[in-house]
Amino acid sequence: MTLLYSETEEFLRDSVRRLFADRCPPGAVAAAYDGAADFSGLWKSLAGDLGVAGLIVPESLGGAGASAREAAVVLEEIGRAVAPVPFLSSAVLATTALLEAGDTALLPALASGERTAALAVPLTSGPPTSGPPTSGPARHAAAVRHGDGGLTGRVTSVAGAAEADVLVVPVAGDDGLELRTVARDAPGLTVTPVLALDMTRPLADVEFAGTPSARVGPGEDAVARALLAGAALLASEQVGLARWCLETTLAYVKERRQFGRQIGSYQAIKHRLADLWLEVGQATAAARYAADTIARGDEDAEIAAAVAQAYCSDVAVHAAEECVQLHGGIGMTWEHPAHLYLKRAKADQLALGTPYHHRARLGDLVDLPAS
Amino acid sequence: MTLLYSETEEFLRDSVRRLFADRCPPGAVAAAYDGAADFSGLWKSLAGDLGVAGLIVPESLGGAGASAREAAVVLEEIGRAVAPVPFLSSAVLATTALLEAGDTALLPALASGERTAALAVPLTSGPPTSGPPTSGPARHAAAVRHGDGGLTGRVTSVAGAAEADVLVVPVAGDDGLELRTVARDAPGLTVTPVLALDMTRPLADVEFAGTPSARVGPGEDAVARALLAGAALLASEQVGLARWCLETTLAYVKERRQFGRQIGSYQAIKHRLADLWLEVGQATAAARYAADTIARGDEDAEIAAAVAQAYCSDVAVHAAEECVQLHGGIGMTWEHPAHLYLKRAKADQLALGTPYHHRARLGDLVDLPAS
Amino acid sequence: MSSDEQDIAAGLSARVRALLAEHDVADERAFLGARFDAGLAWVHFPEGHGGLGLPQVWQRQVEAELAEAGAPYPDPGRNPIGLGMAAPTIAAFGTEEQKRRFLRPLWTGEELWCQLFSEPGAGSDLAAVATRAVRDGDSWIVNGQKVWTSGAEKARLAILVARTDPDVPKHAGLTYFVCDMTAPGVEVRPLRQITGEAEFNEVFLTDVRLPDFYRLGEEGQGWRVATATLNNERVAIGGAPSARETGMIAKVARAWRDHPELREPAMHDELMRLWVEVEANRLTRVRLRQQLAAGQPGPEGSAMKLAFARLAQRISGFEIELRGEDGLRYDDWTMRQPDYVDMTGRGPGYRYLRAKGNSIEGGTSEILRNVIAERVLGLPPEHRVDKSIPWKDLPR
Amino acid sequence: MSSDEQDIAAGLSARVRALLAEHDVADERAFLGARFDAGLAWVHFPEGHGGLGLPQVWQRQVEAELAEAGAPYPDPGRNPIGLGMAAPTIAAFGTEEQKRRFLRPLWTGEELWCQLFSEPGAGSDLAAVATRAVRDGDSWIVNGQKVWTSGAEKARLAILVARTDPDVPKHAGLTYFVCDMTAPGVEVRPLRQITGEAEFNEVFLTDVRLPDFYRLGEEGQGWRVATATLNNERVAIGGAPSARETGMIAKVARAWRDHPELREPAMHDELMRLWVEVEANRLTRVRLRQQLAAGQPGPEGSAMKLAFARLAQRISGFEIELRGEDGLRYDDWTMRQPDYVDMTGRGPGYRYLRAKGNSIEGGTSEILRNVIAERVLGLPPEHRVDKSIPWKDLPR
Repeated sequence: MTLLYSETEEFLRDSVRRLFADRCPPGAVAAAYDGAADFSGLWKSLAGDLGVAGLIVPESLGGAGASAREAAVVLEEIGRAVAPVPFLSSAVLATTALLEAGDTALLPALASGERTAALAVPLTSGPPTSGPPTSGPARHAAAVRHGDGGLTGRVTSVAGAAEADVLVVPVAGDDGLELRTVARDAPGLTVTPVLALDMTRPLADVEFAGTPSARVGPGEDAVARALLAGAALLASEQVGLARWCLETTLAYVKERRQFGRQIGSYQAIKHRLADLWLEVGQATAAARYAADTIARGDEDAEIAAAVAQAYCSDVAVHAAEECVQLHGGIGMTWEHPAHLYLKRAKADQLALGTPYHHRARLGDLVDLPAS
Repeated sequence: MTLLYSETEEFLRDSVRRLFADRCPPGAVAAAYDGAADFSGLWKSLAGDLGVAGLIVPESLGGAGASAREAAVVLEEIGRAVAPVPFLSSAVLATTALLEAGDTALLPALASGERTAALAVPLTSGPPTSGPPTSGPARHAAAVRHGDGGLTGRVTSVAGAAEADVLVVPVAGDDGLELRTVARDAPGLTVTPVLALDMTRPLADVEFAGTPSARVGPGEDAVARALLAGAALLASEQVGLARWCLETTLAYVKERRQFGRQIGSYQAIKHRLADLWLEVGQATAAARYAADTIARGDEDAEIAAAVAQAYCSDVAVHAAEECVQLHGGIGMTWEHPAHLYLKRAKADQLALGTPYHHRARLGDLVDLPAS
Repeated sequence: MSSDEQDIAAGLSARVRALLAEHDVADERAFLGARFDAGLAWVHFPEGHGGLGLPQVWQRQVEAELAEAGAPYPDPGRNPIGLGMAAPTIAAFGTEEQKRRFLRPLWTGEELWCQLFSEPGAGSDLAAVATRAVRDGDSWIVNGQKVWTSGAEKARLAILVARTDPDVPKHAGLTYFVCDMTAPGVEVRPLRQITGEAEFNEVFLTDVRLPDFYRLGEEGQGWRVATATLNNERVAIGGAPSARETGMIAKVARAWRDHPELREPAMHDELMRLWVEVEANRLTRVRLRQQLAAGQPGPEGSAMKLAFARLAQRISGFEIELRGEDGLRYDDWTMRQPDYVDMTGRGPGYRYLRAKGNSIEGGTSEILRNVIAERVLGLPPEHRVDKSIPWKDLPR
Repeated sequence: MSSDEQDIAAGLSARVRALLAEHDVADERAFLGARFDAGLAWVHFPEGHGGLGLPQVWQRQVEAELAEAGAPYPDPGRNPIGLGMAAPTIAAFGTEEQKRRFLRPLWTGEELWCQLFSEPGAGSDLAAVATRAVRDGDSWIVNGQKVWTSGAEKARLAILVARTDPDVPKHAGLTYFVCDMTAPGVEVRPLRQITGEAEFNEVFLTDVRLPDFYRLGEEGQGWRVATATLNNERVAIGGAPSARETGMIAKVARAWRDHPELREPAMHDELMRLWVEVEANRLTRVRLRQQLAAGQPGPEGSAMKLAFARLAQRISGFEIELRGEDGLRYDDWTMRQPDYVDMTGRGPGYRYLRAKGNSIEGGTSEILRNVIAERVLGLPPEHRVDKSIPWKDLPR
């Protein structure tokens, strides 16, 4: 077990960072809020040219046969650039669910970046608790049913649904949850984009009204594994985001002068940034460990993911809030990118379970029940 | 309704402050920890000569006929001096319970300072919740029973029991809780002093084994009112304590130099003290309001007491912790009085309900139930 | 009340009655003009300029009697800079002619005002303004860039601080002006904020010519005048106590009550912590108001904005977490200039983002903590390198 | 492992085997002496002084092989100042003769050491020490007061910083000495702490005569030598990663598990917050250790003490609230000098009070934040007025 970055991981990081520097500078990202942006080309480059869409897919299915550790590095860079790409929704959530459910039909196309998928669950869904829970649901409650006439039901706030070619849908069947796929252009499917606090991870409400679908396999474990991997890896996005905020703020306070001094020479600012730096360092360790336990299939993965989410979510929000505050007025403007990070950090805090949810869940996992 | 201090209150404050300055400087208070101190003379002077023991007792019963507002001012000064006097236990808790239960026999002696009483409940007891509660007990659970052979049972961590001449005991009777008095030298009564974190409010475990007692009246409301008044007024002790810590720390950081500068010129210290000052100011308003609602018998008293305890408990601990930290090494020594305030503040945080307890209770009172 | 005071009270009532008898309360502008002429606009101002030279406490009686009669009053939300900042500054530092020119149309709302103080390089450090005003005969030529100007698009006039002497230390080289917002060379550009809206503007001043009549106070006295203006702002921000559970906390409490399905038990303690702090803060405002009424103004006033910002930010952040999917949504990203800013209005996302400005606008929380530490607690001031050397030699 | 490295490894193993073959592990002092003479005490020290001049990483192999054989080792808790601070300083700055005189009995534990650095007026600002050392022929006469000296009552020797020249700026006028704790004029007084115990002492030095042989480093070089000593302390405090849920959090977790009656639901979220932070901190230590092993030491090491202090204080404060009546009790207020300090031992009250020292001793949290901000984050240093003027002219 190592919490460091391998050379391969650093190499992967460099390519992703270069791509984002070229193709999605903050000004371009901000256009997402005015509905004027199309980032599908960026995603094609990332997914296809750099091959990151298939990172966690085995080579036998056309993937890179890498692991959650490498996916975590990509997410760090996504967080760093607040990049509007459906990596988490397609290459982590949907892909993990399909892998777990035994799919072989769709994964090669996802891995190659030809097609993009989304797991039809609300982005706020946290991983269900394994074992007898005292808090939080033990199972994912499916909002969609399968009948003779096709799928019916409604799932709100689905990340990446509007950009997806295929929806991967947890469906309540007679033998429990099953996983089905639905083509984006299937009849009876309505996908309505949502005006969101964070427009860099687009959300949509999805309605099924007699929609044809194809069965992949059993869904219970598939959804649980997907949400667990998603929560574990989202922590790395939060770390990347927090690190950008810290570095950008440090650079600014070294340069900005008020009262004839760099504002970074004021001790109150220095102490706050020292504390924040400590937090970001600890978040890095927690996120790396979460990714590593997923990669190794370690039995500690549930605890590691809960710790990482509970810790990193708040660190990212803290870093983004300090970034806005310490930039003063300029941090409140649309022109400065800080707001993109603030919105993403705040939305990430809710994504895949709030820190409150993860702490409650962790209480069950480590035998510290709430009551 | 006024949250200011009247001239009478300020006059009372001056007398109490002068007495403590003369008779219980910090060095003398510290002796309480080595079991070498007798503060009964101090209490006699305060209770009798200054007449504060009977502040909330009507003139018809030999008291001053003043109110909880004046008692709160005395408690501010007690907190300021971490004075080891049984004012809260005798002149507030026991006295309020006796008043509510209709006593006329004992109160004149308590009011004159001739005798001292203690309410036999653990110091950690919070006020019970009125109305249908979702958190916390609606009734005080009595640990003592009354039978043919006298009282039996055990009450732990009773404040002021060792210094009291009379114990005021909530007893489980056939018709619910009743209030009985027991002489300190009654047969079958064992009072065992406890080694406590805060030795300036001595605690003792009390055991009844066939102990004779006298009935005062019904106990349910008496105990509830006493705990409510106690919680409301303890907030003023916490304010006085916090204010001493703030003022002492301010004086120190203006004088102490490190690296050629007063440490109070370092911005991180300045900002922390500005925040603390704000907290102490808000605590003052909350504590004054709690005392005022008790004094006026206002129906808002339960909410006001919960707010004051939830807020002031943590402010006092914060102030005492900052006082130790900002004094550096000297604040860690026995010789400096800061530790007396830290211990009292921490014990006060638990006394009459923790802030967690009061917040939970407040949720019921303001229609914000926990679940 | 002394007999002198009884005389004043009676005299004021008579004036109010006369005003009401002679003027139609339905014609707002005309009525406000008449109220000004009757000396009832601001009784503590000089006679002839809307006042009677009385102590300010008498204003309350006038307001009460006029309100009872249903008379119109100037909406403070419509011309806040004019009424709150420009008027007292003009009254204190203006010449007779300036008072005559500016105060009446300001009062009636015919002329709206804005503020040209902050600059990109001069935020907390207002005395660092770089906008230059150079004398040219009987005029001044102004060049520079201002920012965070609310209402600039509607304002006829502005209060302006500019540098007139770069060769002296920075506080000594400033002069205070009234700026004509319709003058050639004044360009107003909306400044979009993180909420999507443009509450504020940038104002670019290019060779703007102002007559010397528009100078308020002496040349080089600008810092003193501006400080007086800002003290008026701080008093305004201190704010009045409100009822229990209002503002931001009311939104969260309502969500908790109306949506039992949102209640995560782990969030309850934090909810109650916030409720308690808001209530303690409210009681502090009540107490401050009582101190003020008793003639013992407490220094806590300067801390109320600090506390307000911290609470607004914590509560609005908590609300998003509580609301779950609703917290992830936003109502409108359209860029527009709002007529009215309600920081607790709109959705939770807006509240969260808008609250971020509370600790920046009108004095950052960092500056306020400095002010409390130094002026209230008497702690030693920050080391300053910029007070004694000429402005032009300061590193920037 | 390269072939050179294989040779070193084999050579060390042979030495260890020879040591074990020739000396009885049951006779602790004699064995430790023999281990020193064999160069196996600290392999990175020079030959003849307990070392072999090898890189420090080889020490681990020696420790492992000796531990396997059940050999005695010097208890670091018994002579922490000697082993952790005095020894590396003597190795770096001592003369041949000084190394010969001091290192062997230090290693075997025959001579225990203590530290005479802090003074009532020189805490965080160590360079402000006022204890004077005046040369008198071939000796020095020392006068002053030191504080926070643990183990002074048992120590034979001490490391001491004293002022030898008050006419130069404060960092330049210091000299580093070894102090003989048995010399006339050395008086040790126990210093009682808020826990009731006296872990530390005050040490009064009155006309204490030290031979010039006891001077470590040049006259006036004391600050440089002391800085090297303190860096060794900081490395020691950084600490190794431990297993999950150990130390202070284990106490609280156990109380929660063992006492369901104490579980106030409102406290659960805070309990888990603390658990999460402790675990994140533990993982950070694991990661730091891995970075160190990979030859990429991370700067987070300097922050671990800061994080440790904050967590220890928060957790121990929480534990008191959780324990209720047990939190109100204390185990023992008797003044005594403890043999061994276990900060998570004894009761919750002791833990709470003792933890308050964590953010003061060995560098306050305020100083550590300065260090991180300036040395790690590259933020501008604090304004210093004391670096350039003679020590005697500084305000005190």
